[in-house]
Amino acid sequence: MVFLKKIFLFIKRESQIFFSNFVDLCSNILFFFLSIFVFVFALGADEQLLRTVGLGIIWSLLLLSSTLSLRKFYEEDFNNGVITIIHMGGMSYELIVFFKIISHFLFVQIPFLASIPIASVFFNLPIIEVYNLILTFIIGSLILSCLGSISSSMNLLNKTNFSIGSIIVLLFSIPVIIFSVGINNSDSNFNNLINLLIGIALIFLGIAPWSSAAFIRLALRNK
Amino acid sequence: MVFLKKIFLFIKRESQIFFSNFVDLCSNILFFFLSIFVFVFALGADEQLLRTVGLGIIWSLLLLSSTLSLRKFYEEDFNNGVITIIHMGGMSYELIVFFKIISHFLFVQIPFLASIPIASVFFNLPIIEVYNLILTFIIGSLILSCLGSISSSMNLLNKTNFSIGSIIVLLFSIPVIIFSVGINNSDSNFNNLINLLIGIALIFLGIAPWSSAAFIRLALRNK
Amino acid sequence: MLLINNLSFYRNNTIIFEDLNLSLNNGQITQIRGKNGSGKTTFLEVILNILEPKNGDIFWEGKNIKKNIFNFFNVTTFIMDQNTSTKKLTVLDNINFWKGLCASKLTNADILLLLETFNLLKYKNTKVMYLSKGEIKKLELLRLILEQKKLWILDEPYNHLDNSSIEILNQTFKDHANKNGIILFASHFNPSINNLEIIDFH
Amino acid sequence: MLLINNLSFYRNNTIIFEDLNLSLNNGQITQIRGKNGSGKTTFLEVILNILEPKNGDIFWEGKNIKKNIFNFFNVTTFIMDQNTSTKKLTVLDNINFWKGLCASKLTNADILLLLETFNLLKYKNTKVMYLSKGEIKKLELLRLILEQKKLWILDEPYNHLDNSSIEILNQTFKDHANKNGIILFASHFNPSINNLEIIDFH
Amino acid sequence: MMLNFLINPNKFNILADIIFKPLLIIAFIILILGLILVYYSPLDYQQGLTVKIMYIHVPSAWLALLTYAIMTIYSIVGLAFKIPFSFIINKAIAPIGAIFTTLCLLSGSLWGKPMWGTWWVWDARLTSVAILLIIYVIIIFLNQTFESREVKEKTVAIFILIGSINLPIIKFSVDWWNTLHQPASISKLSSPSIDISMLKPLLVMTIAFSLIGLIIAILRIKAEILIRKRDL
Ligand code: HEM
Ligand SMILES: Nc1ncnc2c1ncn2[C@@H]1O[C@H](COP(=O)(O)OP(=O)(O)OP(=O)(O)O)[C@@H](O)[C@H]1O
Ligand SMILES: Nc1ncnc2c1ncn2[C@@H]1O[C@H](COP(=O)(O)OP(=O)(O)OP(=O)(O)O)[C@@H](O)[C@H]1O
Ligand SMILES: [Mg+2]
Ligand SMILES: [Mg+2]
Repeated sequence: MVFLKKIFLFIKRESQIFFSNFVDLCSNILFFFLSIFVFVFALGADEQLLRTVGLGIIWSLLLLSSTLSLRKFYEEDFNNGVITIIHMGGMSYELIVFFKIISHFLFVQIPFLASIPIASVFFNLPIIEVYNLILTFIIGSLILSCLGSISSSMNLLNKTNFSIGSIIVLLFSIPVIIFSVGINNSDSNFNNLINLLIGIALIFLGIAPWSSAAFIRLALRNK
Repeated sequence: MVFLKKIFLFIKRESQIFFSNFVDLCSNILFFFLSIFVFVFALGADEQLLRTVGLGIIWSLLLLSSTLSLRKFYEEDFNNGVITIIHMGGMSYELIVFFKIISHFLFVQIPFLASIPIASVFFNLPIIEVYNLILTFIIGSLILSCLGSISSSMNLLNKTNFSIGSIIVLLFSIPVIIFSVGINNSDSNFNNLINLLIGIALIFLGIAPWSSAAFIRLALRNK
Repeated sequence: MLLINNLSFYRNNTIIFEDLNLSLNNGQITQIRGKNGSGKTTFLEVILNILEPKNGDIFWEGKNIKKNIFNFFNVTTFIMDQNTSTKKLTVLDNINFWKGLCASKLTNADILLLLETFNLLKYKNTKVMYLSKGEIKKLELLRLILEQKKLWILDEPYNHLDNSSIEILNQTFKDHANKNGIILFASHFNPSINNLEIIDFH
Repeated sequence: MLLINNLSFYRNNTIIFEDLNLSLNNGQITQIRGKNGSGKTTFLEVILNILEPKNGDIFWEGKNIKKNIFNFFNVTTFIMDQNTSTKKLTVLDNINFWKGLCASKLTNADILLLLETFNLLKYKNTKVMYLSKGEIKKLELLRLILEQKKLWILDEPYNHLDNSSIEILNQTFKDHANKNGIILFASHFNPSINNLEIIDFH
Repeated sequence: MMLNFLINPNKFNILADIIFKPLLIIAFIILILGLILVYYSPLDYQQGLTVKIMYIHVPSAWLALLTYAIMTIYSIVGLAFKIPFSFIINKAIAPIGAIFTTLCLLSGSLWGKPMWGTWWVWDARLTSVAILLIIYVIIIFLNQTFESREVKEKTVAIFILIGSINLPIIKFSVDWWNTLHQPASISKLSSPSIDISMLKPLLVMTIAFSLIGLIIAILRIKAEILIRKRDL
């Protein structure tokens, strides 16, 4: 019971930080839309072309926009020692990471869902693709949150700008992208791919807490 | 003389920070290449399609990758008071911002140039487009550095996550993208567009120091 | 009782301290003094298992703390030189978070009284980022009383505090020691506490 | 001579200080004391024009500093409670940067000597992020001597310092006062300096 | 000074109290008049009934631009001469501009469906208007974000100034790029190339829209003044 209460408290604090400024939530979404604009202009406004590349662009931009919000996953809590305090309160680093991921998923990724249908209008995507997009994004964004956790905990290790974290997110998200976009190919098996995505998500939900916790421990030791 | 020496020192310090970890420099470029991969996978590897969208993608990804490096433009120097010290050393905030922009341009943007030809190979771009890309990127990245300065100084103001800065960068880089990509349209006037780009760069070189300095002053006052 | 046995720590092959033996009994207040860079902060972090000692062991109530580190954490409050309060949340939000984290039994009235004694009551709904350095430090020190643990480990607790707060802190230390608590802190300050044991880092 | 005339400052409509008058003569060392949150840091920042006063004026050698703020900065060293050293650069890199910024005339030998007295010589090629808190503070205080300005303004200079460094700092203050320098600092510490003027913030 | 009410909240309040009721009546009359004129205006031989969207589209487009222009001027005034009233006005009228921009976008895409066959094309005019909307939204956000009033007001003012680069782009985008969108035919300085029978209702509607905007603006500015007085 006490333990559950601690977890609840942790998530509550996360939500307080996220919601302490509602505008924060919107900014990522705004960023996403603007980057769509950028792409459309860069590609030229050929309607046929846009429809072909639309899904790919939306997915990759969802990815890039959430990389932006990932950078500060642990930074602040790490720098001012809150992570140590929470740990000493009785949560192992693995658990902290796990709930950090869950709250990131809830408070940052899920709000993105709302923006997907609107974005699809810009590209005149067919309704079935939009539906697939939303479905894959729910699973994919969980994977992204895991990757984000790994990457930003890795970024704690060096006090320089080196954004190795973002690079890792990109690297590992390539398969996610392939499967998620591939789901719309008529000749691919929908259920198989969804199962594959869920599988990847589960794997990362296992790997992320373990590896992030290891990185955090290392970082604490070399602060 | 003393004044010139101070400026030289300032730029030297910037370069020391940038080069203190050479890997830093490479990471942005790596990020750029990886995001190209992401896009290629998201779009599917249809060669004809890739050639059509190549230029646009390269430009927009250059833009997004440099947004990543822009976030810490002033943050550290501001948080530990170095900006105040430099200011008290006799440089107005406007000058500090100006040279910050210049050094960002020199140490972060210029190295990107090297990656452009390589990236073009991925998309089989014709040589004339690569040439245009490099030319427009030199001017465009100066504009991006200015935008980055504005945005990150704005980010100093609120202690929340709201990444209004990145949004501003994207917002104002849309015209840059339009002109830079438009230069390859056969029916557009090359010289006109280049002049327009240079014009925008000059406008922002004027606006950025003024507005960034105003933001920094405001931020100091409300730290 | 905290027992430290032959503790050594090296950082990048340079020795920070070596073969350190120390025992802290119940009701004892111990101050670590020493020159800058002599390894006081490092020592505290080693005790708390944030840094790993090269060799040596630490025993709490006769048990090696490594066996079950959470049992040890369960009786320990650590106040670092940093401020662990979340800058974007208000004073009360922070307190409630800490309170929940250690399952503290203090009532709200107690907490308001605590804030009152530390002169922080008027800031209870202010975000921490708008407080002065000393006020943030005092908020941090509230955790000592909030968490109701037996072992207190503090790094430079006297920094930033004004005279009356120093008085209050001293009194808090003494009260805790009278209740059989154990206090270990590193500081350059010379507090007026009787029976203060002083360890000198070379 | 620094003259402060009827200075008032408000933060979000709450008064921090009001109608403050003060004059600092050459050779005078002044300490600001006061409770936490009484506005000491704020006061120093107002003097340095980082914060804008609601009303009142500050005169340096008879001239309003607002007229030409850089003339005033030219004679002032400000050491904040923060550490302005760049964490990613080495101690010597930092020193060289500061030296250039204030066009200091100290030779390299002088600087090595300085580092020696502050016990920092062995770290001269270490990145600042690997130093202990007190060592970083001492590095920061080096700026006092490096910049060779007349007016020194410091916020909590004694925090983190060990006893011998406090001695050195006191000596430095006295030497500077003897050379007609002016020192204004905010601290809760009680340094052993004769002729110390103390201003109490209510 | 006659125009003091433009920079002095007290004078503004006095004047606003005097003119508010008459303004309300006049706006109502002109709006009715405009609607009648629109009803009897001729149909376009190509566009049919949909041409009547123009009487909403064009006034709201103009007012969206006008509102931003006013905000730009007030930002300059506010930053250069430190006149707080300009910040009050900026804050008050930003949502009005946002509403007009939204109206312009909505009516435009409603019009676009029958005319061009899609709701949305990536044409320079349309996109720059969408960017205008985003800028308005950011301004409204910014007004909500900061806790310190000084920071808020100055940031918004500086941001408005930077964003004003967008205005000429909107205005001249149809000349600079060959686009789907109608080039200027009414607002051409020399001689409007539109039939007088369509020009008349359009102008009347524009006046009606401006008056409605003005009325909302007065209400909002008065509320802002009150809020600011309470804070002080
Ligand atoms: C979402 C889509 C649209 C947007 C954002 C938009 C935006 C604008 C703007 C900003 C103006 C004012 C420009 C100025 O004063 O020079 C304007 C004027 C005008 N628009 Fe649109 N428009 C849209 C769609 C359309 C469509 C579909 C039509 C009809 C085919 C149309 C016809 C006009 C006309 C006739 C004018 C008046 C031009 C003049 O004489 O100045 N617009 N529009
Ligand atoms: N950025 C800020 N925004 C709003 N209020 C602030 C801010 N910084 C400080 N304050 C408030 O202003 C008052 C004075 O703060 P200041 O930092 O000057 O105190 P101080 O005398 O230096 O205290 P200390 O001894 O704790 O350092 C405090 O009540 C504090 O809460
Ligand atoms: N992250 C680090 N990496 C490498 N060396 C470090 C690191 N942190 C501290 N050191 C070195 O370890 C030694 C001990 O540092 P520590 O912080 O424990 O000193 P301290 O006794 O707390 O000093 P102070 O009184 O200044 O706080 C110092 O010589 C310091 O240079
Ligand atoms: Mg220490
Ligand atoms: Mg202070």
